[in-house]
Amino acid sequence: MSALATASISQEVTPDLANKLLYYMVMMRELEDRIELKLYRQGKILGGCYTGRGQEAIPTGSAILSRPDDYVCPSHRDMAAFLIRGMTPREILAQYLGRVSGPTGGRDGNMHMGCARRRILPIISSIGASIPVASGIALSMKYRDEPNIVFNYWGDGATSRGDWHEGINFATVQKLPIVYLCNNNLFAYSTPLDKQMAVENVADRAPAYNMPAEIVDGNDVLAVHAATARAVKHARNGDGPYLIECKTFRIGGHSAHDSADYVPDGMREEWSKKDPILRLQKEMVDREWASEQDFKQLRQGILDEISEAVDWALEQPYPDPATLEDNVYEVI
Amino acid sequence: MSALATASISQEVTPDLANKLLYYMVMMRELEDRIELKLYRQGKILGGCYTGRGQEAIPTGSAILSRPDDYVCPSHRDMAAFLIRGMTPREILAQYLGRVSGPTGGRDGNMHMGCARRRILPIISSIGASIPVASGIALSMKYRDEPNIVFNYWGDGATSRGDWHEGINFATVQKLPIVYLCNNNLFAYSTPLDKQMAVENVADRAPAYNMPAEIVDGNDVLAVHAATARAVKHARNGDGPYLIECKTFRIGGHSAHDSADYVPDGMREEWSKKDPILRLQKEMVDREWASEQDFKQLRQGILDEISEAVDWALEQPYPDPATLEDNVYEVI
Amino acid sequence: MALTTYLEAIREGLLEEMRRDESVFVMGEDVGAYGGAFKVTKGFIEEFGERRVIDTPLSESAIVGAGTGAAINGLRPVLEMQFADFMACGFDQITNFAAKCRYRWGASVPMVIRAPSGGGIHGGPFHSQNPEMPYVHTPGLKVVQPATAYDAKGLIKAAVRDNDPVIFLEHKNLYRSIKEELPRHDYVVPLGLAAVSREGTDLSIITYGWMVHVALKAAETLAAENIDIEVVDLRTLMPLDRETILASVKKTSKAILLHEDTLTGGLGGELAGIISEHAFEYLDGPLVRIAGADTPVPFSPPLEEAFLPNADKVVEKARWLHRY
Amino acid sequence: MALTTYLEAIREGLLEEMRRDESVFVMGEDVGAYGGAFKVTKGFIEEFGERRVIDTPLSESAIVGAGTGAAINGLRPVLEMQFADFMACGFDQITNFAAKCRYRWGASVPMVIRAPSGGGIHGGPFHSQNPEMPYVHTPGLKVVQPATAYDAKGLIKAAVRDNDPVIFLEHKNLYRSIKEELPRHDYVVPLGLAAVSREGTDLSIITYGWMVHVALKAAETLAAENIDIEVVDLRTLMPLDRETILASVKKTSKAILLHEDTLTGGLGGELAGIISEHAFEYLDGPLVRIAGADTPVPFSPPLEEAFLPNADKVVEKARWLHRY
Ligand SMILES: Cc1ncc(C[n+]2csc(CCOP(=O)(O)OP(=O)(O)O)c2C)c(N)n1
Ligand SMILES: Cc1ncc(C[n+]2csc(CCOP(=O)(O)OP(=O)(O)O)c2C)c(N)n1
Ligand SMILES: [Mg+2]
Ligand SMILES: [Mg+2]
Repeated sequence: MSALATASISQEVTPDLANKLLYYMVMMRELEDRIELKLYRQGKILGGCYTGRGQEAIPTGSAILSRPDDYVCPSHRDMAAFLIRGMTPREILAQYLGRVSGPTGGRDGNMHMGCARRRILPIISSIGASIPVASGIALSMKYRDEPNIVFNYWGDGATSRGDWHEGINFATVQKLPIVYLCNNNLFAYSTPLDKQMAVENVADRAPAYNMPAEIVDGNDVLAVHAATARAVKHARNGDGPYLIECKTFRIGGHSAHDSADYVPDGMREEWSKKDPILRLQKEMVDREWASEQDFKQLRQGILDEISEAVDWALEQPYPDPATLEDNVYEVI
Repeated sequence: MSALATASISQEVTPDLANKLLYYMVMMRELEDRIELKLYRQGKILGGCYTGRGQEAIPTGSAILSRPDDYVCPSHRDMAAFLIRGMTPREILAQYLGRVSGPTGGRDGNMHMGCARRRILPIISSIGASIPVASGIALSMKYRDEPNIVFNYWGDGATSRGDWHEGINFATVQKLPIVYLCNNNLFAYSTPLDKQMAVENVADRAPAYNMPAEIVDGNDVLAVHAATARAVKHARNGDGPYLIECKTFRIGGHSAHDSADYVPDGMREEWSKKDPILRLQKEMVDREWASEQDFKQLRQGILDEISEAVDWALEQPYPDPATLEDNVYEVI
Repeated sequence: MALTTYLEAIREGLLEEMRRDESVFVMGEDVGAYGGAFKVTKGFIEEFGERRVIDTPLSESAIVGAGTGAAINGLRPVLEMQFADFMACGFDQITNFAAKCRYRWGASVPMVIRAPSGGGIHGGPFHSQNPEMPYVHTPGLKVVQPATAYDAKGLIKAAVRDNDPVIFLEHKNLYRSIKEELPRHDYVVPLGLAAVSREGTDLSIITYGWMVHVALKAAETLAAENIDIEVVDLRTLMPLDRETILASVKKTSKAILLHEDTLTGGLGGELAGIISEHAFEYLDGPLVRIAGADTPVPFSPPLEEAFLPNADKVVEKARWLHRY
Repeated sequence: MALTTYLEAIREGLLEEMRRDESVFVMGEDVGAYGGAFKVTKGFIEEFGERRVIDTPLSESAIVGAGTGAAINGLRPVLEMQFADFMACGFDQITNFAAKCRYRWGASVPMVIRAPSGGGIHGGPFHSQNPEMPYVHTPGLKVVQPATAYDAKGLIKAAVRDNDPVIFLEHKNLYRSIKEELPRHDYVVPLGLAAVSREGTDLSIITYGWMVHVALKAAETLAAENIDIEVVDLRTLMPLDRETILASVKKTSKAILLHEDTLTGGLGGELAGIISEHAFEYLDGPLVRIAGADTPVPFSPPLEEAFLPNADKVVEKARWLHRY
């Protein structure tokens, strides 16, 4: 299934679009579940392990609108963005398993992946650092007078970094073609929003840069999609950056080892009811575009795809230690 | 003349207050003129040389409201703040001349001075760096439950630094007692405002932090004074930071060697008409509080004071090179 | 009696200092209810409240800058960087401001920046680095890295009491992997003093942090071959304890300079500079540096293993140098 | 023929590269109408327009981050830091992102960060520093500092054409104080090659930047005393030209490692590490480091003079080492 072919998508929701969105959300969910709840717990995945459980609507509803020549700069909650840009479950699993066949060839781990060919910026671990970089990518597009744009994803915590401010200020002064997707999941690790900022919404910061912004229900993939379509139009039109704040919640812990005891009682349960996948499915059923049976089938197909990919990835070789010092420089 | 004694000043403008404000503005003007137009040009002052010509109203109208236990964190345009906090022309000249009797003992030069005893933060050359530091000073006041506040000065250019954002975000989240004084002189070195930010006013950024802000005519010392009084009340009351944006213009170049050819034709002339010293004098004459003769006398007294201070400073010894490695650490 | 881990030792040291001195407080990302990413400040907020245990926004530069401001004005902040790698985000505040306060205007900055550093935990390029050198190289800063639980507690207490800014590097790989019985009484380990972790006569290995344990392991292997290794644990990287370093090299006449940090521009060079200038006449062989490879720290286990120094690599070089 | 200053040489090199390659552009604070704080890009905006000569907000981290982003996507940015001291504000972007791109995901970052560095101009603690070491110590970065106008032009052109991030340190004190006749043809000075600025047989001084001139001056004084000094100008600090360094030391058997940057953790240590490991058998005397004092760079002339290495200090140590 090639998502990028849908880039010139109409803004209307069609059964076809809904199916695509559902596919990527379910793939993200199941892939991350396999990674965190199976492979990580089995000790097959080492180091950190982050998922975007409950936030699948954000990367899905937005990245689906990217064109092949656009650039996507995801955060560590945006697995679907990688998938939509063409990164395969095989490659992603190889990355998590530290195999040579992953997008970083085992040099980096977990979500810290990217791919130049598919125009995916690898995640920069220093939170907020992608924002100036996204500005530079957008600058290069403007420099060459290309119609391309950048999708830049980050969380509520990232907004506190100096880089966030510098990057957005630079982009707004230069009127660069960027769509910002904020996943405001109310926490940065254990830090709740009111210890992160004195305003209620990240979008409240947009006027400080003379940048349009809107707030959407981040668990409603169709709402994210519609807002992104508006933002893309704005950015591609040369009108500068546009911010979409997606209100959501991180259903899992910050990472696999975090039990998230700091989350107030009932909050997870409350938000679990707003599951973006169930929500889209309900919408599809209501519109009579699909049935529970279809969803089961879809899920089963995805589980099979993942199982096959896991088998493949587990057979991939580790990088050869003799290559340790390769590619630090082009020539030295 | 002790400015800090006036710290419990009423907000009403009295002849006494007007005289004090005038004194500091004229002292700043004449002292900086002596430094830049005489000593620097004579080659007696080495390195950089910055002045706040035309911006005297900002540090004067505000710092005059500081109490002895408040902390003042000036920028390189705020000579009057140093004077008001009790730093003498002698010491300041010794600083510029690299003598041991200056506040940094010759270790640092020009406006990069400060004084722990008088609670003046020395200027940190990295523009914007004082903002997180001011937060920390304010935090220590809140920590000890003291009624003191911090006055933090910076320019329009500083607002682009990540530190500016991080510092203000920290202060607003923690509701720290800080009065921010922005001197928006429309340029940062040669960079005009529209290449610095996509908004018209620095104050447009305050809502992004849920911080009150007002814009004042930065060339009107009484307006600066009145706004600062409101801000001080707010901060001392425990209501958190408050921003005053002072619109002004840098009459000189960025530093002594800059002829500022990039300033659009007529702009300097236009702003010169708004000279804050002449403006206060006119107000005082209108109110029949003083005459031209008084102003001449005041200026002459100041010139004498400066001449005496220059003579004194020129006779001060340079630091002993044998002390080079002293005081890098307390003990090592 | 109970054994205390390296992590617990730091925690206890901090707790004791906070109880002793009301001006000590901790600040950083997730240090409050969560107790810090590695749980070093677990339980602190319950004992000291939000006033003395401050959860900050995700802003390393603000944390360092505000810490410095508070220190200037009489407090003793202990700042936590979630990973040492992200100290880079507060680099200007640390090196251009905090480090220079005393020199420029005589202001004390009694501040500690705690930072979990080092590899061996599959953290990859952003969670494994050893960032000591820029700070060792900045006049005005002190830099510490304990290798044992005893030193971890004694050094954190000394760092908190010191009146200069101290970068306190905690090795993540030691946090829970080593423990020992600690004295019950209040003790400090003074900054600036190295320790001889193992006495020997044939060859000195000068090192710090995790690598002390690697050196000791190598020394055991070599002891079986009748090569008698002395291991010097620097403990404080700035100021270096030249006396102990030079005394060891003058005794053994051969030295391996070992660190996990990358080779080029690492501390091994500084040690070589000191030794080759001040113990030249005593040297019976080249100064041998063993260090992390000159690459980012890779994630995948075979690569990370190849990146890191280990006992085998040390043994091999030590044999060569001993034969020299 | 006209003489070209060090500053003009950089300017000409940049101009030529911008004319040659449409993907090269400059970006930084005040680089446009103003032509940069030191006027290196004077006239550029008139020739290339705002598209290729970008005045940025006062945001070093954004400048570096955006530069890296543009480089990843096919451009060749040349970034100006107004003073090298403020590179510290973009430290995370440089060391944690730009440096690691090729290693992590094979992306080229053909970017140059130009930074006026060094003292001797009464700039004080914030406008005089020599910040090379953290970058020398970061795998993935190259670091360059020319000492002559010829090299300044040849190296900036090589740096612009290089496909890795290059930190290009320009010595402020050389900008207008040295000049020479330059070739008319297009030439580059390859990165990674040192130059022997003066051949000699008795003692090597290994140095770079302004200190090359200090070494040459000392060498002249010493020549009158029949001490024949070889001066090696490193030109590129990362990667170091080990071959030229070791060849010189093997020839003269004695070496002074000289730099303006502060001593502890400075490049002298790295050089000592290389030499004491790889030329041990050739050494007839201690490796002597001469460097800036371990203090912030002070402003007042007598202090700054005491801080800086100079020819007298070099002569004195060289005499001692020669007698050794
Ligand atoms: C500069 C920096 N500081 C700290 C960290 C450690 N860290 C990783 S993710 C994270 C929280 C991020 O919060 P947010 O931006 O809201 O994203 P979320 O994880 O909630 O999606 C922290 C503190 C980091 N990666 N980078
Ligand atoms: C981080 C940093 N970058 C660059 C500089 C060089 N510099 C000194 S003052 C200045 C302009 C400051 O502008 P603004 O904040 O508006 O203050 P103004 O001088 O106009 O009062 C610049 C770019 C610096 N000191 N620090
Ligand atoms: Mg979040
Ligand atoms: Mg300004």
